[in-house]
Amino acid sequence: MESFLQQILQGLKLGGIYALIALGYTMVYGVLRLINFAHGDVFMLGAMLSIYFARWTGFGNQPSWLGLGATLLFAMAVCGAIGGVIERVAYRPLRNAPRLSLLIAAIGVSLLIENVGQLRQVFGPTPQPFPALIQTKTVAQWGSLTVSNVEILVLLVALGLMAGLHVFVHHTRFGLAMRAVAHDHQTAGLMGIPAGKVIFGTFVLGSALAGAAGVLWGLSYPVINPMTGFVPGIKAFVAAVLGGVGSIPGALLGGFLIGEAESLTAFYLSSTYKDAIAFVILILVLLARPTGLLGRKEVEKV
Amino acid sequence: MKIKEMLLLAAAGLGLIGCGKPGGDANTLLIGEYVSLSGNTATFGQSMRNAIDIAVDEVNGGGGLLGCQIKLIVEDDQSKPEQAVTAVLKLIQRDRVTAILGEVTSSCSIAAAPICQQNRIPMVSPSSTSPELTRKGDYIFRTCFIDPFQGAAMARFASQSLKAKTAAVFTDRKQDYSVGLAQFFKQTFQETGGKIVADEAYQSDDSEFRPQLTAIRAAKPEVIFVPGYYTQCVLIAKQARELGLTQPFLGGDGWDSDVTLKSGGKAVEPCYFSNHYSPEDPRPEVQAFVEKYRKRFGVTPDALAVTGYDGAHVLFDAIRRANSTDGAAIRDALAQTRDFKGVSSRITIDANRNASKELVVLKIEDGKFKFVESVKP
Amino acid sequence: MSALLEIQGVGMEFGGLKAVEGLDLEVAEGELVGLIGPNGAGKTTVFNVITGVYRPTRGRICFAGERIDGMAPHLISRRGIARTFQNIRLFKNLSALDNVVLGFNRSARQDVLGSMLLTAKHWRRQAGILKRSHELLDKLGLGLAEGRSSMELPYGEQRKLEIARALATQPRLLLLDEPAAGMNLAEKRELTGLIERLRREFNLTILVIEHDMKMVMSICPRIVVLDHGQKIAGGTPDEIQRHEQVIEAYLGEKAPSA
Amino acid sequence: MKVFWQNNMALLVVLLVVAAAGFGFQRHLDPYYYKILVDVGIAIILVVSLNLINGITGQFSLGHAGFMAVGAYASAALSVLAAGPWLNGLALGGAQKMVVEFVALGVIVIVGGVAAALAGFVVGMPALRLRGDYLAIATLGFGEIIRIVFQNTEQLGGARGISIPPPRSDFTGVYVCAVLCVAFIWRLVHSVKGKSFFAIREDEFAAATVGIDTTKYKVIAFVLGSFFAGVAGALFAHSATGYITPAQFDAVKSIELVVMVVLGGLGSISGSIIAAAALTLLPEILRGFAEYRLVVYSLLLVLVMLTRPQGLMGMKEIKLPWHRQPYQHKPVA
Repeated sequence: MESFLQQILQGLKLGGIYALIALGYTMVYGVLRLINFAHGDVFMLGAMLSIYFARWTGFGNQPSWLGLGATLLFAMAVCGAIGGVIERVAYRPLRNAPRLSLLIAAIGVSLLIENVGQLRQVFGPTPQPFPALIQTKTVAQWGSLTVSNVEILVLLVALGLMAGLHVFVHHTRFGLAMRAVAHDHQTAGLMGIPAGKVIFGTFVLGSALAGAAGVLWGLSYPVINPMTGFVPGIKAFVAAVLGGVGSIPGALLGGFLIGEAESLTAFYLSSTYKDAIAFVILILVLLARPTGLLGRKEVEKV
Repeated sequence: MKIKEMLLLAAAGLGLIGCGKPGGDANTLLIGEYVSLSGNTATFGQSMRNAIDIAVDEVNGGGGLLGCQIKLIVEDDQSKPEQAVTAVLKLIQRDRVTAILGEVTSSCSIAAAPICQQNRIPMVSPSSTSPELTRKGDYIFRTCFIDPFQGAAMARFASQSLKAKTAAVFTDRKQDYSVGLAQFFKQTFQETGGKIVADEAYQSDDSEFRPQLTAIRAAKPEVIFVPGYYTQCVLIAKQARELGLTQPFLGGDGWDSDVTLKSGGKAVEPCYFSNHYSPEDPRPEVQAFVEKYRKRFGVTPDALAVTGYDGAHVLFDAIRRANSTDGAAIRDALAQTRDFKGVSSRITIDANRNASKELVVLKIEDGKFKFVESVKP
Repeated sequence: MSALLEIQGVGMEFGGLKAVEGLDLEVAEGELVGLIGPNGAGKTTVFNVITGVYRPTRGRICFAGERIDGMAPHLISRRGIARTFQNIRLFKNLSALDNVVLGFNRSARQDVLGSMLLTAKHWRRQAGILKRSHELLDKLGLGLAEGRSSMELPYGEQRKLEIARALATQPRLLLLDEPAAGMNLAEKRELTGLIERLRREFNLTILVIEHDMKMVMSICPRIVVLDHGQKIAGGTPDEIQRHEQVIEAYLGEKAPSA
Repeated sequence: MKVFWQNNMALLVVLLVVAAAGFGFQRHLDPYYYKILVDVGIAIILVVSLNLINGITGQFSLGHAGFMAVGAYASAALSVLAAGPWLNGLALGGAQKMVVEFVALGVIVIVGGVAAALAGFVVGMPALRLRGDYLAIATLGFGEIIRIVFQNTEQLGGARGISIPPPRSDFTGVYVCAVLCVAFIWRLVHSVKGKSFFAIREDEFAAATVGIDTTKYKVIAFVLGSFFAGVAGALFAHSATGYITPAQFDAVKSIELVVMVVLGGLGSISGSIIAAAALTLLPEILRGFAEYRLVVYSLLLVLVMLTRPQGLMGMKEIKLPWHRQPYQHKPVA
């Protein structure tokens, strides 16, 4: 029972980070129908640049809440800016191009970030330690079940940001515009909503969340290299699709499900086939619900 | 019309590749190096490349080799075996190198080895530990020990020095290196009367290891053998300590890196791992190299740097003894390498073209790698 | 001899919304029937149910004595029902000829291997289909357009091409969904003539949805009126024009454009 | 019969030219260029076959490397267990050896293709119910599952990879397969019935209402695409080095192939050929940039997409002058 709870807890933490990354995928997908492959790399930049920030400001040497907060804000700001630049430079010119061309541009940007990052003059390929912005402590223990403050923190920050996003999307003018654009590009345009600005804003917002996820990732898995973004990026993408791409609660659900699936299969079924089993589950879910768990069924207009 | 354009394009493409001038002039000796400068194992490739750069500078500073300056030509293989083949073909066919150094990972080395063999160009891999490699032919050498030796040595260390009766094994199923070490560790450990109580696995790209570690915790092993690369080992150690696992870790040379100490902190203690050398070793050649490397690159050389450095020097030494740039002559000289004084240890090339050399067991303690014992081949 | 198409008590619901309710409709072989009604009356849904896009929530549909409700669209097409779409759905990046060739798909019973090896048999079949496609295009006056991609064609020709594609499947029953939408008067007149001609030449039974009342009244001997998913009237143009409920239904929306 | 020969004459001539060129290249071409040419050939098979699925039929598959892996491992198993020892036992020499090895390679390649086609069928039947990005994720998943299974199959070497005995896939072997792959897929999709593949991409529903069994065609595209992926895998496994590991067939490889398809132009077979060649050659051409090589590569990729969003060829094809047209359009007046 304790092991079971332990796995659930791990799954929640991992799932929370996946969900934060998946939100960026799903929001961008909503407004642009684009799988933004570079999203995982923006996430990596969030973690990587935080290392340099903490080193430069000295927050890395002395664990403090201030340092953590400042780093988190820094990562969100910087990643938001990066996301905005990527949208302007690489995606906007392709607004009316076929969807798959946009996808390839995204893959190109992703490769570019990874390859530039691996240069000796930039980050270099060697993994870098993520500073201990807060001291890891066990805050609760029941038998063999341990809960650390990092786990609680990651979960709280992830949930907090998601709640914030929810409020933002449902109670601000920008959020309304975002939903309108996601619902129907052209009609939104006709109603005087500046689709271009909304898409730009969505990128900034999604990338900022990826930046935050990067910091949380760094706190939990404190070794970062330029390739760090690829696998969590793919997993979050899978989570977004599983939940129903385009749906914000779906990204949340998908993120937690992938986290739990990984955690529980590794423990109960087989660590050798863990990823294979996770994918089998995913495929079975998709076959039962071909548009993801909370995805809107697109009714064919005839 | 369109076809003409296409052909022109293709011709231009091939012409561009054709720019490289084959061969070197009379005063340079061309040595090829293929290594992963990009892709998943770039961090390992970088270490090897750095160290080989030092070795080449040393030789060139000391008057060169056979009266020539060594010119090193480095090609990237993106950590992909099929690209390693292309890189080696380019080195041999376009650049006409005399001999080849590389690769870090066994899969890339094994893929490229037949090319060297066919072209009768000696190849020295500094750090590919899969037994398969040197079976590819008599031009293929390595200057590191192989998986069976390392795995078995750690198993014996566990049962004899640590008196462990039970062990858990945590393997990286995606890495041939890790799978190889795990297999020989398990075999030897069981032969010496030990018991493997947990056998778990992960993949190189993973970051979350707690589920498997929880399973290992339940099996209550006395030691945990983690034959992976430092990129994951650090995370594994940290998460294990968080889960309250206090057992010592055992590992292979993949643990050796500044990253392990910097990122691992207290979590990686105690850990015993097999390695090629100890940075504490007072021998002057060790200290000279460590200092040179630190000065130039700012970090302590890791296992791949040391093996890279030794591999390069073993090759240069063989060329000197062969007194020729002929492939067969260098091959024979390489095969006759006896008691070469390397940084790692004395290196002797055995009949199977593998290095017979000492292995050291290091312990991580107080943020440092401490020498524990050495194991003779 | 029973009717070619029999619709009995068909209902179609989308999550509580009743698009079509308890519809009965019979179309006899050789008939030309008009289906009219205000926007949102469920006319296109009827077409979708007949062609297998949706499986009706209740009721049954028989075609030539065989039940077809719930059958896959391509199987229904092969039994002899073809259609056009309200918003033209041609294969945009394919040439006009290819669009028609695809209609002949069913008759080309060749295998994958034959086309890869270009066997003589395959080559002959292919030539046969091409010949018939050329002829069909000529018949609809599209002969000169065949090499152009269908999205480059003028609007009126796209409409005709869609009909040509439907005819290529050699249907017994043709469903036309607002064939005159967006056409000018001259084009409409031409279309009217074309429908009449094709009906005779191909021995067709036709069910047509059309908003242009004048046109419907002039070509359809029998008209069925739908409103809110239910059939509210049926009869000759004269009867329909006088039917109170019909006038009411249309006044609720807008006066019929006649 | 006469028509059959007329139709296939050009193809036969091309195959003979390929064989002759292969013979010549093996003796006189720099092995480095030779290897790159062979790589290009394998890439052509992979990209053209993926284009059949992704570009022509419009089904977004991200699992092509998985089917390549099935072909590679099935052929490897055959070679290691049966073909290799048998050829070794024959102890042939000279021309005889060449012919026997060529035939053996043919058999091995077909086995690889059939194994992958079977896998494609098993995967395709359920997965093709999914659309768009959902299908992409499902195929990505299948690809990864296949890789993980091979990674854990010790009999096939597991993560440590497997060495494969001759026969070797040389220029002739690879290009015979590439020419046949291109010819077959071209003929299929440009035949009367094969237009159905394009129709499904353009408008799946309209296609069904003109009587096209869309499921059947999607499965045919998937199975045939997988078959050629398997052929490419078998050729890859038997290339000069004769050594494969499961890690070579990961998701990154699948993504690489999708990039080539889109870059060439969705639906354009000649575009796929150009893109396969260009993106295989590019990293070699860029060797002069040393460690900046892949930076330049990814930069070029983004720039090409920005300047040519339709891909290099869009939907257009380069038609060979001697191409025998099954289609005769009347000239536009």
